[in-house]
Amino acid sequence: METAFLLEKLILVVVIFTITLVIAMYSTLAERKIAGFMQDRHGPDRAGAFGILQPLCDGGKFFFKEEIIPAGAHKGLFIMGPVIAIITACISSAVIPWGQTLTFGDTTITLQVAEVNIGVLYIFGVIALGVYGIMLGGWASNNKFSLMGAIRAASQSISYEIGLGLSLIALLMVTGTLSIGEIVAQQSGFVNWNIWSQPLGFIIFVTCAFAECNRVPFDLPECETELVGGYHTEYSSMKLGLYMFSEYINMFVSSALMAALYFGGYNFPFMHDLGLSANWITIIGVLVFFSKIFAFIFFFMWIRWTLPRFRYDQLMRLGWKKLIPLAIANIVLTGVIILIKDTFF
Amino acid sequence: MENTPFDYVPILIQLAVAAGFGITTIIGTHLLGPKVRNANKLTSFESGVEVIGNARQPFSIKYFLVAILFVIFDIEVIFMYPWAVNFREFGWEGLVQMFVFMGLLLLGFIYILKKKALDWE
Amino acid sequence: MDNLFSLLLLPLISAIVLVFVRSDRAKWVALLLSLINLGLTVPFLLRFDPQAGVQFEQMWVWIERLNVNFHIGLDGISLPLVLLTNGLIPLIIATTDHTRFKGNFYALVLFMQLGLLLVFTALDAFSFYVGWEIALIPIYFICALWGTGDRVATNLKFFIYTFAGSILMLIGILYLYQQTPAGSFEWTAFAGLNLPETTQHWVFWAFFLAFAIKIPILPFHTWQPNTYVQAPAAGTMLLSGIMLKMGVFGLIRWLLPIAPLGVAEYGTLVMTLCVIGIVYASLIAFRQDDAKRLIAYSSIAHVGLISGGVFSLTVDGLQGAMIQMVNHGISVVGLFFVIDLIERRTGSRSLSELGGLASRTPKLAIAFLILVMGAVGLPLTNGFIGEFLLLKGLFGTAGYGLWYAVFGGLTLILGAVYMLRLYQKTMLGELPEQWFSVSDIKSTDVVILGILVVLVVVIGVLPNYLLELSEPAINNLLQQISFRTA
Amino acid sequence: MGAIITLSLLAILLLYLGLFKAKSALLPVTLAGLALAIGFEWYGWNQMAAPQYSGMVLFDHYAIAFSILCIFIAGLVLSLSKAYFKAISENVAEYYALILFSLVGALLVCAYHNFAILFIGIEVMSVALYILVGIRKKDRASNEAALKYFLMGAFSTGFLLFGITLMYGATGSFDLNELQQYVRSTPDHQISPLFFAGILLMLVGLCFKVGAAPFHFWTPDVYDGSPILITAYMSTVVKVASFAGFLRLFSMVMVPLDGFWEPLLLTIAIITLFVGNISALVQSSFKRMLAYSSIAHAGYMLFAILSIGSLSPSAILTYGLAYSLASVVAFAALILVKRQIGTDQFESFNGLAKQNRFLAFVVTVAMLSLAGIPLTAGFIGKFMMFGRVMESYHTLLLVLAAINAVIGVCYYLRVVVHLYFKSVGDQVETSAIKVPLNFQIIFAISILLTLAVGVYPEWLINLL
Amino acid sequence: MDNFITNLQGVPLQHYLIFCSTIFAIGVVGVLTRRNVIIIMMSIELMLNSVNLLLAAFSAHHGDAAGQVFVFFIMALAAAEVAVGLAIVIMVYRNTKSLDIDSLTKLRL
Repeated sequence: METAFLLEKLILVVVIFTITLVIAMYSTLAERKIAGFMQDRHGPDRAGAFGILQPLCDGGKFFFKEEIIPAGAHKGLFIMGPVIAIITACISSAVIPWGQTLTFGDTTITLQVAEVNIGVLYIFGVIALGVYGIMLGGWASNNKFSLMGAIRAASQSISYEIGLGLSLIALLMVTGTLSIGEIVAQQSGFVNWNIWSQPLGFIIFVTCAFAECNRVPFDLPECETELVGGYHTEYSSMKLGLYMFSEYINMFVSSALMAALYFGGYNFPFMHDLGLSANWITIIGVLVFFSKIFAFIFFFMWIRWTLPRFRYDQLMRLGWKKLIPLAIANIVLTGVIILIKDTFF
Repeated sequence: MENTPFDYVPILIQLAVAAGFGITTIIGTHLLGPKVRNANKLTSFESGVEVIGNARQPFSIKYFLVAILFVIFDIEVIFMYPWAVNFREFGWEGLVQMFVFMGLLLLGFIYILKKKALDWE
Repeated sequence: MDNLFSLLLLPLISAIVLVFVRSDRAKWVALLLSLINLGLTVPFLLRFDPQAGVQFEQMWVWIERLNVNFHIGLDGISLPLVLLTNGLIPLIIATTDHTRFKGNFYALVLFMQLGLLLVFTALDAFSFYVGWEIALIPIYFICALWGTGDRVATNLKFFIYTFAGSILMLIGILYLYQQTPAGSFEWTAFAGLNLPETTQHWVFWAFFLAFAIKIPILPFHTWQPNTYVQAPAAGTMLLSGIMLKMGVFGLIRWLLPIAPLGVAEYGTLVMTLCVIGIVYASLIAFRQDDAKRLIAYSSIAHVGLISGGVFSLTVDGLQGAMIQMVNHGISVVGLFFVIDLIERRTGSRSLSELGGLASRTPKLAIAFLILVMGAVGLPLTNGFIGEFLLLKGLFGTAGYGLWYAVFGGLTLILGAVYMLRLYQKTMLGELPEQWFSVSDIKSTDVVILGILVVLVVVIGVLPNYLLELSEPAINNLLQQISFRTA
Repeated sequence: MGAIITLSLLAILLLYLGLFKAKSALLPVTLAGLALAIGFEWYGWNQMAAPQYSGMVLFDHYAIAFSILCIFIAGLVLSLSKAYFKAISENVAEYYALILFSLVGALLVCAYHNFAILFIGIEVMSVALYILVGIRKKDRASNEAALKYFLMGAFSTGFLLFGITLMYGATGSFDLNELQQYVRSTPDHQISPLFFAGILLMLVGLCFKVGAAPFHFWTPDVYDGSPILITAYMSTVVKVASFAGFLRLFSMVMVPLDGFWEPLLLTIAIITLFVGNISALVQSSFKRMLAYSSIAHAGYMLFAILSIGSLSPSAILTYGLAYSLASVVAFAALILVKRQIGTDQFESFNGLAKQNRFLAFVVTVAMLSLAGIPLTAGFIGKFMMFGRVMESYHTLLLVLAAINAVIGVCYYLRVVVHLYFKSVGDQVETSAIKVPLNFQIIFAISILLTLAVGVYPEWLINLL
Repeated sequence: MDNFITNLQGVPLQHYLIFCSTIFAIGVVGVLTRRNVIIIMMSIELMLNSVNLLLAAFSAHHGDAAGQVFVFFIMALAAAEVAVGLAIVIMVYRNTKSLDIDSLTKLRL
């Protein structure tokens, strides 16, 4: 039984991992395509139809480039940086429920890698680890730009982590559980989506998620106009690739989280009224979930070409002076409203 | 839902897969890529200018301050998690208690702001 | 007027008052206050009934949880010493130079008087210990602040010695406190303890060391000569006239009743020490050039004899010790005063430099002669009766009584030798040229010396009054001891 | 609890007063707050004492008495600080606030009934002090002291925590009552070895905190390097509170196991006495002498824990009060003298008696109290400690303690010698040292209280 | 595989005890032997975290939540302590340009 269970999980992990990688790869293409669309140009279109093979070419190029480790760098840490970045990016998706259960005869397959009851804490913990990859890489490079970028990245991500945590607390007050599976399960249908009860929390969460992913307008750690390449200035070949990958995976996971926590995850309107079998509902649910994720990824890219980058002091001011008080206000508001509802209605 | 250590094993699997991917690619590029090294290539990049001094210099104390504040606030946030999950059971009394806690936190926060610990000039 | 506490309170109030008297009149204020205190003592003396044991008792609870009481009272043993204290303090104050000492000096003297009186009247070990310690602080300051020479080191040694002794005593007191059935610091409770023999041995040493250092008995005397010499005259008088009686008093009041078996065990050793001390100090005194140091050593010899009398455990010995304590106080204060007067006039205490002063200072010479006679113990002076009783007591000691008496008797001879040498070297012989202009003592000094001389003679002629005061108490004590040792 | 809440809020209020530049209001507000806190404690005196807040704290007479003592001493220290803090840093409000935070920790330590509160109290007390010790940012001695204090403090916390954890492992509770139940109801040989290991580790941790040898080595450096007033605070309030906590643990829980820890504590006490006194004897700096003497006093205070009985609490209270008053006076005098002469060597006290009789007298009384001379509070404290030891017949310890008392007298008298018998050197102008009014008041209060307790200690001893 | 899982679920208390004690001991040795202030601080953290782990283990063993609550307290105060400690270390570094504990010799013992 246990062996079968583990085998099943292994398969699931590999599938999800592959999907994650593919999405990350094609996000790069999407980014350029969307950029082109926004700026009224084509974007990459040579490799395959509409540049569909472009990500594969990029990937291949990463593999065949010379890897350079600067003489002054700390070799071990220099290599460890990107590996840690990719690991933390990849494992955070373990607790996300991709869908409900699939039943084949006797076997029931849960489309979630790990059903732990502290999923939110797990996510929170893994996100906090993300800063190590960047910090190690930046410090090990022994380059002023890298160090600067790494410090900025670290300080930015920890600043916004507080806002992130506080916004999640309001969500937890609504849901009453730390398990993401349960949180999603509670949002069945359409009116139960958490976004309706936590609009402010969602805005805070999104903002913080942008910052955690170092996405524009919060891409100060690698802003090319100031810091060349930021923390990965000295990186080349696949090590650079891993950093890139981890960023896009982070974006993917953040989108998944937003969709799962606030937009009902695999739930879609009228899902139980269509008279479909459970397996079909699950399959449609997975598709719905991924479309929500793609929508958020698009949103990420859309923002990139809409908002200009913040200055560092603006970034810090936003994080500490706006988001944290706002998040606390959100907690207070949520608490009072819920209790009034519970007491009087 | 009772959790057992066993529920965490899949996470280990995922960890193993991710680590395997990272390490494999690194080794792969190491084997595949060309190796034409010279001293110039191995110096750190400073926009083509001569490298001056060590990169690992003391940097602004503000970053450090942010880190310390993070450590403290993050711990306070951790305190709120168990409360938030069970917040309905605690009811109004629990709410007031947590508000007192947050009030104190907020007082500290305002103090920090007033002290200009978070102002970047 | 039998409120014994008022006797203690007055010096305290006086001391506080005097701190704030900054002018030259401080001496007179102090003298007046101490005379009042002496006056207050008289009623006690008149109403005292020697047969009635402890009288004028007063007791307040001090620290209830620890069973500490403030318990004072007078009996035949303490009354003579209270008299001595209250009698000598005004005299000592009168001898001082009012231009040299300010209010704080007299405050210290009177504060010390408080400590001394507490020691002599205390019937509770805690009160006793407190008195014992607080007598030490003022004398330390008196000696160190107004002393001469290497006073800091000397007085430190003095302080440390006595403090170490008293800490040992504190341990002994605490031990006895634990032993008493109800946990009490009362003297009666301590005296009523029937400790096992080995315990008594330990207790004996704990107490004996404290007293021996204060007295001082031979191996513990090293602090004494320098302290005496370097202290100001008044300080020396306080130290030798009253303070060392604290030790002897402690022996009689506390050590004998508490650890009779210890006394029985080590009495011989102590007696031997005393006797050696007598001979040793006398011989050294004989070789001194400094008059003050000479008297300091003579003091060791005298108190050696007194302690010997105490440890003889005979009525005569103890009675002798009692009366000799008073006598020694009077004599030694007189002698130190004389030396001080000489020094004030000539600026020197050196026997080799002085001489022939009698021709210039006849009044001083007469007083000095009588005092020396008293100290030597000629018949019809106070010293005679004391030394006679002490030697008789020594002679009567069980065991080596004869030897003690023989060697103790050497005091008389040796004492006569060095005292007369002192007198001769200062007053007689040729007057060196530089002392031609020396004047005789003034009328106030005459009065003081007069009182002392009168006392020397009166006690010498009529010692019975004093002896009767303490006799019943001593008898009682000895009975107790013999009962307990039997 | 009222007092603890008052003080916490007071500290925050002070921070904000500092923000809004109301510096002149700091001291009055602080003192008013302290008075209010004492009022709360006072009010609690006649209340029924039962463990409160889920058994976390217990405000019995023991806790209240020590709390009042701590607040009172802190008030004395703070009253001295008016000009002093301004001279060393611009963040005056933070000083007050940090000292008050530390005081809150001290009160928690006095009143804990659960290891959680003990731990929190100790930490709150210490963390605030780490900052205070290093408050002179440019001064290397201050830096060093802060670092050492921090490292040693955190290190000892580790031991304390491991001890707590092991005891928890053995009993399944942090509550003193339950631990007591466990120790009493379990036969000796069945008590878990974890528990004994826990006692051992807690003993180490607590000895670190109170500065008992051989865990004392941080004390002199830290006391020496800190600003004088902080040293005064550390050596009084912190020490008293730590001992209150120490005693509460041992008297409530450990008594039946005294066969196990008594020999250890006995050894620690003896080593502490000798190390403290002998080192104090050879110091040339007054401040360092006080530091070592504080180690020695810790040794004396251990006596009360060594022979726990019904009198132990009042013994520690009395000793703590006496020692604190004398220390405050000594450090305050050092501040004045150092301001004038510029060094904290013994020599700076030279001839003080001629310049300022009052100051010299005050210091003398303080020294006599520290030395344990009758009619001062120090004597009563020492007497009670000696009495405690005698009650359990550690006669050898008592004899050693007597030797130490004598050594102690040597170095305390040395101060007196410098005050009265040494003449002022040529290098210093002989202008009289001025004693500001607040110093005068504090001196007067401390000395009067020292003498009052010395003459009539009944009320103090009957408190507990 | 089954064996592995039962083992994972049923780790005896002694193992936690030995494990945590070892970590604690490593921490203590680290504090006593290392010269770099930062490493000493890390050793101290090691000590505290071994305590946390052990508390959690005991808490599970006794079925009593108090142990875990205590862990929270320890974490919070350890954070405060580290914050202050690091500030002190930086202050010292600015003045001495060294993190070696042996270079702190202004105050002699």
